[in-house]
Amino acid sequence: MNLSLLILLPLLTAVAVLLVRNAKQVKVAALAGATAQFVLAFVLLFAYYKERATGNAAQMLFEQRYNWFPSWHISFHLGVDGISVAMILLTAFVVIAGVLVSWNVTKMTKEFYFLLILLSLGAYGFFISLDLFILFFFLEIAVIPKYLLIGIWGSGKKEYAANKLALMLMGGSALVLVGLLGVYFSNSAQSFDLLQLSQLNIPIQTQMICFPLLFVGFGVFTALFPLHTWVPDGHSSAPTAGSMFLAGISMKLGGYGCLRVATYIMPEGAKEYATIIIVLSVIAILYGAFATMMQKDLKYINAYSSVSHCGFVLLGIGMLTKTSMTGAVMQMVSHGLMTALFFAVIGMIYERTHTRQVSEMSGLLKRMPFIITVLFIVGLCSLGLPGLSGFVAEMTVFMGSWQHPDAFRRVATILACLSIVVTAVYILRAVTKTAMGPLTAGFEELKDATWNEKLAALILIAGIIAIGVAPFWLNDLVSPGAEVIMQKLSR
Amino acid sequence: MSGSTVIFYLLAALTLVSALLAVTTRMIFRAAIYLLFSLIGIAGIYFWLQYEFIAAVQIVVYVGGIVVLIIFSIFLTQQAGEQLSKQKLGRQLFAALAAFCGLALVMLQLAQHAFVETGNKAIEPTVANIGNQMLGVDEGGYSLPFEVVSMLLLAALIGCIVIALKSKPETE
Amino acid sequence: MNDFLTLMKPELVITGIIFLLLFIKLGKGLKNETMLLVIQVLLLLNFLAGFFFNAEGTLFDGMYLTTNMIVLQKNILSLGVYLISLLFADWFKKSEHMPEFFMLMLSALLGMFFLISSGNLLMFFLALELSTIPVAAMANFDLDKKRSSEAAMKMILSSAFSSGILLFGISLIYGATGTISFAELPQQLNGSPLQILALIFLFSAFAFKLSIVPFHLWTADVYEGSPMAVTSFLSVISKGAVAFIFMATLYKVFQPMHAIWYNLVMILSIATMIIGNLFALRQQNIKRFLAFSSIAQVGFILLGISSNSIQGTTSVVYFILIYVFSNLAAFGVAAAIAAKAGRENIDDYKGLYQTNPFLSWVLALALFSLAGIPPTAGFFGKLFLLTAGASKGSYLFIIIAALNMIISLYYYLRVIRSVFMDKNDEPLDKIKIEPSAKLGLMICAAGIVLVGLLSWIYDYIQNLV
Amino acid sequence: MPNATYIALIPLLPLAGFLMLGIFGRKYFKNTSGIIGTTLLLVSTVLALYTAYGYFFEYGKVDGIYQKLVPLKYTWLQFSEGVSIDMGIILDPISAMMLVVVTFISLMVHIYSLGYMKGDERFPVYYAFLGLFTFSMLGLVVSSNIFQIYIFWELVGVSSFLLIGYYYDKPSAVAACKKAFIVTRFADVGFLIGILILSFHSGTLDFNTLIATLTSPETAGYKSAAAASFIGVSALTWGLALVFIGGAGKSAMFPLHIWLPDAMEGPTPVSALIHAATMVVAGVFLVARLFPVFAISSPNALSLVGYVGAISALIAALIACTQTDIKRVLAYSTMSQIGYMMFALGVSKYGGEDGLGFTASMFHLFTHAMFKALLFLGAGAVIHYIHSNEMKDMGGLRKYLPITHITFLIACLAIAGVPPFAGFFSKEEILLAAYEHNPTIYWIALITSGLTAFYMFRLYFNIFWNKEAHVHGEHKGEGGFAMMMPLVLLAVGAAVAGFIPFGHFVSSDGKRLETAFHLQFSIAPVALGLAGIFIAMWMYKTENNKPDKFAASLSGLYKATYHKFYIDEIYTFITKKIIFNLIGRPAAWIDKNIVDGLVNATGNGTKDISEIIKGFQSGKVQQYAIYFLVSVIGLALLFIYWWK
Amino acid sequence: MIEPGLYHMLFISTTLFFIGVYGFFTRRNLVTMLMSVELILNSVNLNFIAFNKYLWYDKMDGLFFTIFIIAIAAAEAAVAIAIIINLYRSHKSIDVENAEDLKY
Repeated sequence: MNLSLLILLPLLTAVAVLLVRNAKQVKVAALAGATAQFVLAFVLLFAYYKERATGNAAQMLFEQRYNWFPSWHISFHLGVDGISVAMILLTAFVVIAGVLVSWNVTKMTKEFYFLLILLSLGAYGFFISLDLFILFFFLEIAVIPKYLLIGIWGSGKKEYAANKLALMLMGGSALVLVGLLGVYFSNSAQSFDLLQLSQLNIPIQTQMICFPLLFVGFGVFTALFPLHTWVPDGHSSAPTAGSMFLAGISMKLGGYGCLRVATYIMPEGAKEYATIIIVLSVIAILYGAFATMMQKDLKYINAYSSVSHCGFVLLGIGMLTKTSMTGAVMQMVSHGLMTALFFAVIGMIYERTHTRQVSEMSGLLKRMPFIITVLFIVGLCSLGLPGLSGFVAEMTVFMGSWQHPDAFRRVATILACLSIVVTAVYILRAVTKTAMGPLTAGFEELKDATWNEKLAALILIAGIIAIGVAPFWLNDLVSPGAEVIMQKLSR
Repeated sequence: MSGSTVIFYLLAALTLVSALLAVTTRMIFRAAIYLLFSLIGIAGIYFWLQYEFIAAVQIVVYVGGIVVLIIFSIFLTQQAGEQLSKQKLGRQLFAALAAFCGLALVMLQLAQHAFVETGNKAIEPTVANIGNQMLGVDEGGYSLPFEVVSMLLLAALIGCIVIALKSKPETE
Repeated sequence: MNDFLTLMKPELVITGIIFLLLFIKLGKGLKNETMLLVIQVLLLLNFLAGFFFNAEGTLFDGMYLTTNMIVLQKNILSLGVYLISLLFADWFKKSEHMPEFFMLMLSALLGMFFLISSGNLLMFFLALELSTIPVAAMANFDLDKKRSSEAAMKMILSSAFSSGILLFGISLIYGATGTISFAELPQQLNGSPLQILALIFLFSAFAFKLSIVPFHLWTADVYEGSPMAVTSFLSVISKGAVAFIFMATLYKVFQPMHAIWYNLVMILSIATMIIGNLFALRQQNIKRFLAFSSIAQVGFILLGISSNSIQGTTSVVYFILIYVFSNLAAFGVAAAIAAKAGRENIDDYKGLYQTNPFLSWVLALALFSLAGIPPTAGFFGKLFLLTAGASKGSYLFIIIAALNMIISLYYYLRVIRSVFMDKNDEPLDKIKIEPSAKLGLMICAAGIVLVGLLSWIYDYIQNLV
Repeated sequence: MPNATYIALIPLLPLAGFLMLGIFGRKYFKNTSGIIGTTLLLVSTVLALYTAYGYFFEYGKVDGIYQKLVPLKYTWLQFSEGVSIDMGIILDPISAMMLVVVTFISLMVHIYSLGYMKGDERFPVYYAFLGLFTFSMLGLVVSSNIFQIYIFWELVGVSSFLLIGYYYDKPSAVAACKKAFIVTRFADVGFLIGILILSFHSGTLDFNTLIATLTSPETAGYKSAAAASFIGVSALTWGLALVFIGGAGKSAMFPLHIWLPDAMEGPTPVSALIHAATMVVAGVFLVARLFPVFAISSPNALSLVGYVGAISALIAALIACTQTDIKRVLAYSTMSQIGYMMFALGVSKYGGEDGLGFTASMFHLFTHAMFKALLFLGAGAVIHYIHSNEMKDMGGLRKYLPITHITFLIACLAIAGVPPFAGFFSKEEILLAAYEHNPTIYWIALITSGLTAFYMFRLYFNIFWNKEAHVHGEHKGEGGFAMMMPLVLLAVGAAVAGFIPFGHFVSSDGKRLETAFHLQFSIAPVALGLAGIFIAMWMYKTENNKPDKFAASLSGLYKATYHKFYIDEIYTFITKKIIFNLIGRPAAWIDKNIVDGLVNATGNGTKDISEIIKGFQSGKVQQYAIYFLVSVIGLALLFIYWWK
Repeated sequence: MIEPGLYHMLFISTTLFFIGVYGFFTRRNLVTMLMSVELILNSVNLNFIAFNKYLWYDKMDGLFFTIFIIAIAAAEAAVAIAIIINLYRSHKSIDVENAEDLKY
């Protein structure tokens, strides 16, 4: 398996999108690219299994390395472990679904798809980079497309939201950059290479400075309290596919970075700051949930709930146990799929009703059973129903968190557990109000989902259920990666 | 106290006082004349220092060239008798303060610095020496700067011609 | 004599072109279009000539020196000038004094070549003046525009004042050390207070030319008032040249006072970024906007310079190469719009994408590159500057610098927003771009994309240091 | 060992039904979905009976003790060494019993619904949901792993939610389903934390291992669980108490019962299945599942179970006396009966004769399932006929609904504890167990038992006697074979189930438990029951004003019970005033104004600074020069004097 | 009175320099500002000559510097005056404060 393909394919797709003539061809090209990438992600998964089955116990598989800027010791170093594979699968799912739900975009179609593909390129690259420089490179590549997607195709306070998003994310990546530079200069090898860095012991003084920089920097991406405020505005202003990509992929970049970069190469720093991380993530979980409860706009509801859900990712990382970190990754995958689906559904509803205010909709189940069923599924997934992915991830985080016998972490875990009630409250309020009750006047003629929407939803649901019903494969994929981090931590 | 000392002090006084007047008088033409005196005073100091060549250049270029240029430009742009508009007092005070602080700082540093001098044999700044070195291409030769300055003068010439010679008057 | 020809080849070629133009002008003269074409070809040849028959060595008793690095720097400047001749074709064609303009510009370029190659303070000073005075005259080339003459006035007076300060500093150095030769100065410098004072006087002149805060105040006014070609020459070529010599001076001549100038550079670098960014935030005029943004860029260049290392030199040269492409692209687009629509206001760019996608994309690329967004080259350039600066290990400065990137992003995005997002009922018409300007923009765009991704360029530069 | 495959089929068949009908029902099985669902469940039921038979009579017993067999175990999610969620099947007396109960009642409801739900436009969806519920409930009862039970616990909750909200365009149904879900969810958090505590100390999630660890004092897990304490209570007790909270939520124990009466908004067969016979006893089942741990290691937690059960039994009975919606009366009666089961567990001990409470509880669970399902289905028939839930719209229906009438009467007698109906035997054992171990609870139980008889017959008389029926419109009679057959079958069950020697099969330690019949002991409850019945007959048999007078004479108490002791209002206060207004609103406000405000302030502040400093760029070239000089001087001073 | 020496020269030149600076700061007329610049350049010239005379008399660096400065001054003055004249044409004034359109 040649990992460069994962980058080349989106690149080719992007070029193809630029070159073809009309909107129809653009869509077809984008869909073809996304599908190919989807297939590729599965090829990667099975190649990974096969490689592991043959007894290859290397930490990273399919490594590739090209010297890029030798004078800075920067190499184009790619490789995957289970965690990366999981994230790539997630990306592939969200991308293909995003491409599908955007079928009706008529305004500047070519540009729209180009940016979508570019964004996915950034994500793919990010997840397979083993060199922190190119990791950062891909991280930043993924920012501007978001800005444009929101700014051009968004709705509401789109310019404000786009600006806020771009600036906060760039602020986060600026902190990441400083942290990376600190790490770079602290090691004698002056290396950006993740594997090399993981072998070194970075001085504790450096860790004390660079860990928070990296963690907060990546944390901004994944809605670390109190730097989460771009999330609600950004998500709710973005076009459907934009929200899907934002919440489904982009927020995961941060979580992945927190885990793979910050925690992995600076475990002592992580230990030192664990308390703060836990406090912040518990605040994010509860506070996000309570804030969600007060929202009236479906997109805001999902956006705030993303804050809450991503809190679990950070909690899992902050708890620093193998199980909790596995849970964090699972939560990323799960939340990615779920929230993408949620946004997709909201988009479908909005396209038909032209409102996202919960109070202005009621009884939609009658007119669009498919869409509302999907809404139910995603809502149930969000509130952690077993059989769907959210449950598995959250429980893994809880179980992992509980492995610490100290009272502080216990209390934190209990508080986090309490959020599942609040989640139930807001999800049910939103879903039941929208779906059930008497049908709002004027909505009698609404149509149910079209083929592309159905396909998109089904793909994501398949992912959600695949994790929810059979979490072991994901667990087996992810936990060796977490194990490696734990080993480094306990060394 | 020798006569040359007296002359020096006189020259210094002439230079500084007329410089000060040049920047304070409100009659523009007088300002030009005070500038002229100040430049002549400096030329005098060069003479006093026995740098006759420089003194001559000073007289020729400055007095004969630049000041004349300035006076021409005054004539071109202003009635000679017109009083100059006054600067705001605040600005004047602030400028004076800034200039004085600068003066104090620089003077203090100069006074505190122990200058060393070379022990080598002195070169007489005769015209012959200067000329040889000015156009020399080997060690210590200044022909390259000379050429650079010539290019600069050419460029300045072109620039002046384009800017100051308006070929077509505006038709409006 | 052969030495003389090869070592001074760049200057000789430029001089040759100047005189050629002078003769053409003094002779029958040519039609503007033809003349421009001739000039473009000549400048291209000049640029290409820069790659051949190069040598390292000194001339005139060390007054003139050249190395492969210096040759590269000159090539970068030549490239910039060539691009300017392409990008502003529209304005050139209309200009009555086009040959004179190029004569002046080439004189200034000649000054810059001498500046980079200068081996003592006298040559340095003369070259600096040669690179300044013609530009002041050029700034006045929009003869019937009030703003143009105001800009020229501000430039000539400010630079005269700055020259005065510079000369006073040089005289103090001369008094304190007895030499004006770069080769001999380091042995004489010991960091005494007077030398520090002299250094700061000298530094202020560099700072003035580079638009380092707080010596930057002339920049925006002059940029705004001058013709676009002059603005871009000032902001790209002139700045690049001074940055090169500034770096060389600090690294070679003032190395004994490194501890002092490091702090100086650091403080001013931060100040420059912050002030440049804060001012750029609220600009409406695209030229003024680019002026302040280029001030902020200088802050980053200073960060690279502060590293006092091979990496620092490399990253500065690399960045300036990128900066040439990015900034010229931005100015080129602005000029194309200004020439056809007469608008320089950012608000006028609203809805530009609807009618002029090519210009919009080039502008977006340029601005992203200036903002340091991957995959444009600006990302690499800025990142390497930061990395070089970070090698000295001051987190605070690096964090401030990094945060400044965000402020800068904000205002670059503001332009992007105007171009791509804002609705406009009366967008600019479809603009017909001069073929040569289009060529220039395409070269710039290619440069913006490729210089970063092709890492051998960086290595090539590093091998020259 | 039994063949795991067909046991697995028992829950999987309904799941298959759910998937098939849920996905394709609308298109392909519009009319046949009921048949499909019922057939699948029939197979399940047969398999369940076969399994139970096999377990009880063939392979379950080893050396006279019923074993906890685990014929199937599949690691589903491995958390850490030893701690994993396994999907498995445990076969022990209670799960075997529950398999039968669940499949049987579910089958009855499936059949009944064929008639009851006929013509509903979402017929396939209804059967799909029923399938989902049955799957979840069956999965719950066979869970071999505490996390597995939690998983199915949640699934049961959601299917309950879906079914309560089945009439989704009715706002009250929507509110009810939400309430049911959220309240039980709240309790589930307790369950979850309890699981975390127990699993942490025992180092496992597997029931058998967990019970073994936590009941043997020499294991490290037990020691740590008993040693760790929080507010003076050991971790073990906390864990069990929290698990019980989960159970209490699902079983509608006071004070988490508020969702149950509202849940009656669902279709009546659903109420019969979920909110009477099966799901609501999940809490009892859970405590029973962990009974050894409760009984051996944490008597405190167990007595909590007992008292909560007793209080719930009493309060529910009181409230039931005043309600006028027949389904609500039944709901409160359900709550009351589950209270019985709970406190029966609470007063029990582990093993031997002292384990009578356990057996009695399970027995009551079993019999209750029969007669309560019957009651609901009967009520369903009534509602089907009269199109109202309110007592005031009913009366004198015995002539119109004869089969319903008879079966309903049997059920009433059974629940009232009149011999020889099923309820009599199970209740008798419960009272006996309570009498032996906890007199307080015994007295509460006794009073409750009288009340039970009273409100049940109040219901009975109000429906079938009292005033003359004024039936309007056309009616097709009792609803046909599909509806009547389950009634009859269940009536038979309610009548004869009491004769099963339950202790032989189900006991706390798996050994055979002989349950003797004590005549002298049963006099009191039976007498009380009969008294209740007669009072009810006296008050409600014919239309009169006695109830009103009676209510007036007890105005305070009557009002309080009529308003269900204002518990709903208290909840509303807590959620609306405290959660929403004191937490939610401020959180949203803080987010918008403070957190986001700071972010925006940073941006605006930058712009403001930019505006403030614009004066430096004054356009005056002389001022520029002054700044130039001042900067030079300043830097010189800085570097000459200060920053050496 | 003391025999004049290096410090006297430096005193004169420095004072002259700052007089010029003061004039540059306060004069509103562009031509007079230019005159101030000339004073500044002259003070620098004096500095070079003084250093050359009293300290570094073995070479003529200072002297040559002075010569070139004078040349530059001439060129600069020429260009400046050309610009001023042009400005006068467009602004009808050579008051520096009348040419302040470009700001902020």
